[in-house]
Amino acid sequence: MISRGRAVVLLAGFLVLAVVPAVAAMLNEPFYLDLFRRIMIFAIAAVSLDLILGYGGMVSFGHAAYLGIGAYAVAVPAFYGIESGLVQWTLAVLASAAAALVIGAVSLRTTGMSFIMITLAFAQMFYYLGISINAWGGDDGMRLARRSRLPALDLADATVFYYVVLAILVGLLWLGHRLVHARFGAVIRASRSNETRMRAIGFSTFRYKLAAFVLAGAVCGLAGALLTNQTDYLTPSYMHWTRSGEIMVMVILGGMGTLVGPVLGAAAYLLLEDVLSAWTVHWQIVLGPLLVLVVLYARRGLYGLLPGSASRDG
Amino acid sequence: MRTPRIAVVLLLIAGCLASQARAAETLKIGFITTLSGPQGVIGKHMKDSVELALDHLGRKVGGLETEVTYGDDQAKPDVGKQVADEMLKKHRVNFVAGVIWSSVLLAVAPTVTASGTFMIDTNAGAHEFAGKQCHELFFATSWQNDQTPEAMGKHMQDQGVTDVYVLAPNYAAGKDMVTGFKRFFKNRIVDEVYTKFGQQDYQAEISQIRAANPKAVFVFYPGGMGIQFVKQYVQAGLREQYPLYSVYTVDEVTLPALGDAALGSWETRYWSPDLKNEANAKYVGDFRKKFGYTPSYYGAQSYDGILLIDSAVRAVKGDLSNKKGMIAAMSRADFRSTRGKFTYNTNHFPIQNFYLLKAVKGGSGEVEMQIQKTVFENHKDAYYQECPMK
Amino acid sequence: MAEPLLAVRGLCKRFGGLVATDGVDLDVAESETLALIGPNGAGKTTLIAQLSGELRADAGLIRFAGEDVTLLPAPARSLRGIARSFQITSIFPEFSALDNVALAVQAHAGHSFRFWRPAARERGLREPARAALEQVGLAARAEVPAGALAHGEQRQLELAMALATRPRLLLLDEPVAGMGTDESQRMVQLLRTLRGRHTIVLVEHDMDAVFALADRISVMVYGRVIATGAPGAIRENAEVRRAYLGEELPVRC
Amino acid sequence: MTALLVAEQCLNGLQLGVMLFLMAAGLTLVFGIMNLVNLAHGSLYMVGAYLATAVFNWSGSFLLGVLFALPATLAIGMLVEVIALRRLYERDHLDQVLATFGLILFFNEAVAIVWGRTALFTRVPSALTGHIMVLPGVSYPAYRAVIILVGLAVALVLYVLVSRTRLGMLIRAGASNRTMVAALGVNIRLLYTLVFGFGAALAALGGLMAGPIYNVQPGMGEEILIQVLVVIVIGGIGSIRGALVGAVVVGMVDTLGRAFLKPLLSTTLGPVAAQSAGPALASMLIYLLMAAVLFFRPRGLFPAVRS
Repeated sequence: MISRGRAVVLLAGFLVLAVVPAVAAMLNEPFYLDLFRRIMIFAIAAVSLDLILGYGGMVSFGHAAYLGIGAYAVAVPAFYGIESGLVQWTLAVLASAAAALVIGAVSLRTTGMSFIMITLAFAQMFYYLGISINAWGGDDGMRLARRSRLPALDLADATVFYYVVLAILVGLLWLGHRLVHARFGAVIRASRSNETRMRAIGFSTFRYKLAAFVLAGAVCGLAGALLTNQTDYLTPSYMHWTRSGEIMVMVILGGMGTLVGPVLGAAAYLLLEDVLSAWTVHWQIVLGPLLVLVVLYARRGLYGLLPGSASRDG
Repeated sequence: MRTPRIAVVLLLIAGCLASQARAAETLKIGFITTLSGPQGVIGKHMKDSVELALDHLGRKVGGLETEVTYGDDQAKPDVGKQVADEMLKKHRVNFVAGVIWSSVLLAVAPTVTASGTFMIDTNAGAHEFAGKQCHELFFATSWQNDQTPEAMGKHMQDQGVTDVYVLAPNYAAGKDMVTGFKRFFKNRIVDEVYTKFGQQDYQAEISQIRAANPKAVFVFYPGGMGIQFVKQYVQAGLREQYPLYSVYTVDEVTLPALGDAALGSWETRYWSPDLKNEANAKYVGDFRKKFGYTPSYYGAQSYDGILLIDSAVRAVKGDLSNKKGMIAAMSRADFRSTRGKFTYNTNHFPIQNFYLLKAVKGGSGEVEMQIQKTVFENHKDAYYQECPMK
Repeated sequence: MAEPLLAVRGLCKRFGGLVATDGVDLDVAESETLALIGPNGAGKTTLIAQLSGELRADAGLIRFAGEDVTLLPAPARSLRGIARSFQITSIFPEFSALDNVALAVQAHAGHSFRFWRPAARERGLREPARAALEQVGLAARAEVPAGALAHGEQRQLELAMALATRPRLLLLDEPVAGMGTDESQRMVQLLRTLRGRHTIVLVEHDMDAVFALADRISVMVYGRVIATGAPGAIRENAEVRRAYLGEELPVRC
Repeated sequence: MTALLVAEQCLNGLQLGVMLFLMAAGLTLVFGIMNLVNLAHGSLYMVGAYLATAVFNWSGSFLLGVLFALPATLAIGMLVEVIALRRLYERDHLDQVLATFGLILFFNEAVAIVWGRTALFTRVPSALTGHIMVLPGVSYPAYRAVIILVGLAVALVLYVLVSRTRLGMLIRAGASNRTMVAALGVNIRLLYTLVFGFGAALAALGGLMAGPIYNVQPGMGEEILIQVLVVIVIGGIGSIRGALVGAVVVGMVDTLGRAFLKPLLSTTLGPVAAQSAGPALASMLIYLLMAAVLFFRPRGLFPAVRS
């Protein structure tokens, strides 16, 4: 079902990511290991957003809230001495899922601009909550003394942590591919195309869209847990609305309604940020018009530029 | 419609290949501050001061060929951490300096010191690093956050001021400031109000102040918040009724935007452009000549940071591997600091004087801060006992 | 007469000042084909929308197979066997014709919280979908994206999606609208094969189709059913002629 | 909690509401008519503030600043519409959000390059620095009273323009069925450019009124943008009346929340809990308000009818 061209692109992408640690070690440039791990972590968050944004047509402008909840789910237990990764990451997934359930239940009653704004509002509420809780560092945030402790995997070792994140990303892409083509994915995609018709043929679409919303929140919570381990630090600013904007930019820049697109978008956005800010302090004056150009001309995002990406359901 | 697409892809590839050329034995300093966004103005003050320090040292710090790499943390802790990683692992700097915000410092400093690199903190005075998390490679050329409000608290206590109305933004630094203030101010506080971080309109709070009718008002509103609060405070006619005492609110960064609205405001600091000492006169004079605006304490601290590094490298005659020697040299703080003579406490935070300043009409018709009197002589921060280093 | 499959009593729907459905009473017997005709803006489509659950009636009662479904939302009514086609074609343009119909089958084949097996490989969905396409004569166009189908083919696809849910009651909203003569004849031919196997409520302007298919005809004008009866009686009914065919109106100038 | 204080705080709430309305009007007009989500509306607010302040500081006359800033921002708005936004009308909100997000980045940096990152010096025009006795014992800054008057005047002008004039009729027709209006021979492209320019001028008016009391520095638009988006969503997107009501409601709730929430909480939760919960709750108040309104009225209080 996957066209030959796209299979090549996928394989090439995987190889590039898989070989980065070795190249970084060879060039004695450990910095690139951290940079690409950060890209992969944001790629996981972007893919989770694309599930509801690209496939489901739900324009959530508050997806960074789950990034923050996942981050807190690692840093707070660690603060109280619970350093087991299994406990923290499960808590991250469950807490974000619970939050997404509440936010989704209210937000999915609205559509269009109201949906965009209400999701943004909920994320801002979590942001202000985070700032005002002094016990957990408030706006200054909190240091993560030790990274999540996983059985047999020492995350303090940058390369081990890198491959853990790579494994999660690849697993997510594979599971995402299965999901998107299974019955559940078909309902989500069709609901985006024509919700009235879906209801007329017998689907109560609300429960499926809410399920997708919760699923996306949970996966983004996991990305939040990884992000705290990546930066060894927790800050409520992970939940600020501009962060939600950045994740949306990654999805759209990469190519909505595809699984690989957001990964490309995350890589492009973060590399551009790193490269451009090295060139000039006013790097945003380049990034701004670039985003406008992408929206106007590269309609299907960077993914649309790649060979073999003709098949829409990427 | 082909060309724009190709441009996007090429830009991406170019990004991946940018790498750093290897340099001969040079002293490499990584300076992290906020250069973009609204707070970028503070970063500019710091960057200009570092450049001036390099000029005064003939571009050779500690007698070595020097390479300063500036990093923009965008006032975000995780971006700051990534910039620090890039400096440590890619540029392999010997010193990391700068950092404005406590949240960025909390994310960056542990990684820097853990990698065996010096952290020269030229602003954020987070109490964690003065206390439990102090480190032999960590030196601050600014102050510990609480010291400045402590000085204001002491001054107002000495003046017998009472019935004070206290306002600050609802975030960690805001609460630190009020804690520090109350460490020395024991009289009656009418009310303690925390406002939304980044709030623009303070008319509601101003009406509450007028209703409470206090004897004085103490506030902490840095940057843009300070400009808005002070302007609206004066526009509401409160300046005449209730004297305004503040910390980190009326300074050389906000004065250009405040103008006459700042007249009559009281601040406390360890430094001021009119501080009488030879090093400061040279720094402020040359700064005004080169950049055309008055430097702020953000700048003075960064200038001192470079001189501190210079004194350390010179003491070990350029042997950058001799960290113990450099630590000992820096602990003596024997360089001509813009704040005059000072000594380091055991937690590598300065022990220094604090002065009362007032915003007055300067000779040039501009409003400027002038020292009125000394509040503290050789004042120590309140956390150094918690620091294991002795 | 046995209990009608569909019984509508006093149905009202108002949009601000406009009364779209003004106290409609209607009975449709099992496996009967009732045609609903009336001038544009008579409220036919609004009635269909209320029967299918897309719109909630302001007042009145709808009983289907003995159950009061007035307050049930559209999906619940579909699951109870009420299927509809839309006056303005409403399909899934990005999906292939086969996928469109397979979705209709999927809606009635258990819950869709299945995350693993590709839906395209579930024989339980594809085969009934292919059969429905076969039934409406679109088998050859199965893999074509629905958006790329001709207008007539899209109307056939709508019918296939309705049939794929194996409905007891079919609400067809102008199935031959916008079709050429031979196309509409083929569609009428197709609809004739459904008579007796499903109860059909047919909204249509094409009188040939109406008189070819309808067991009974109801005439709606300004939101009210003014007459119901056998096709011959309706054709002769004076009131219908005046309100609808307009022959009697004196021409003044 | 004297009645006088409550009255004064209500006046403050009204003033904040009117300030929010000045910006919300332009945004909801553009959104209602062209179905365009324009996040860069905050940037036009900033450009207006900068131009007016620069001319005011240079010439010494606030009026000259206003007379220069409004037409200049109108022109900039129309230019932006023709270059970037004109192709976005058919696109969904997501593309519009991303494109205008890009414009925000562009405008913030451009302003930083031209005027630097330091906040511009601004002051209240000398004629309006005084106070007026609005109520016995309640003196109110004259400049803020002028803001209220200007805001209400703009509301009146907009109401008359949109509902009483031919241009207004065209605007409303365009909002409900764009293709039909175009089919009737109206040069819809020109109408949109004009409406967008008019929206930009409204944003500029908001910006130059805010200049003297708020901060004129890069990024000032985004700080108020979020509150304004909350206003137009509560009021009902596309409706001027909704924008006015939404603005006053948000202004009141935010102001009264900041003033009286802590004292009220301390009566129930006790002073210590109120001290920590109060401020956090106050900053979340308008978001809670919006969630509540949308829960009961998913399309806002006065939803503009759209085809």
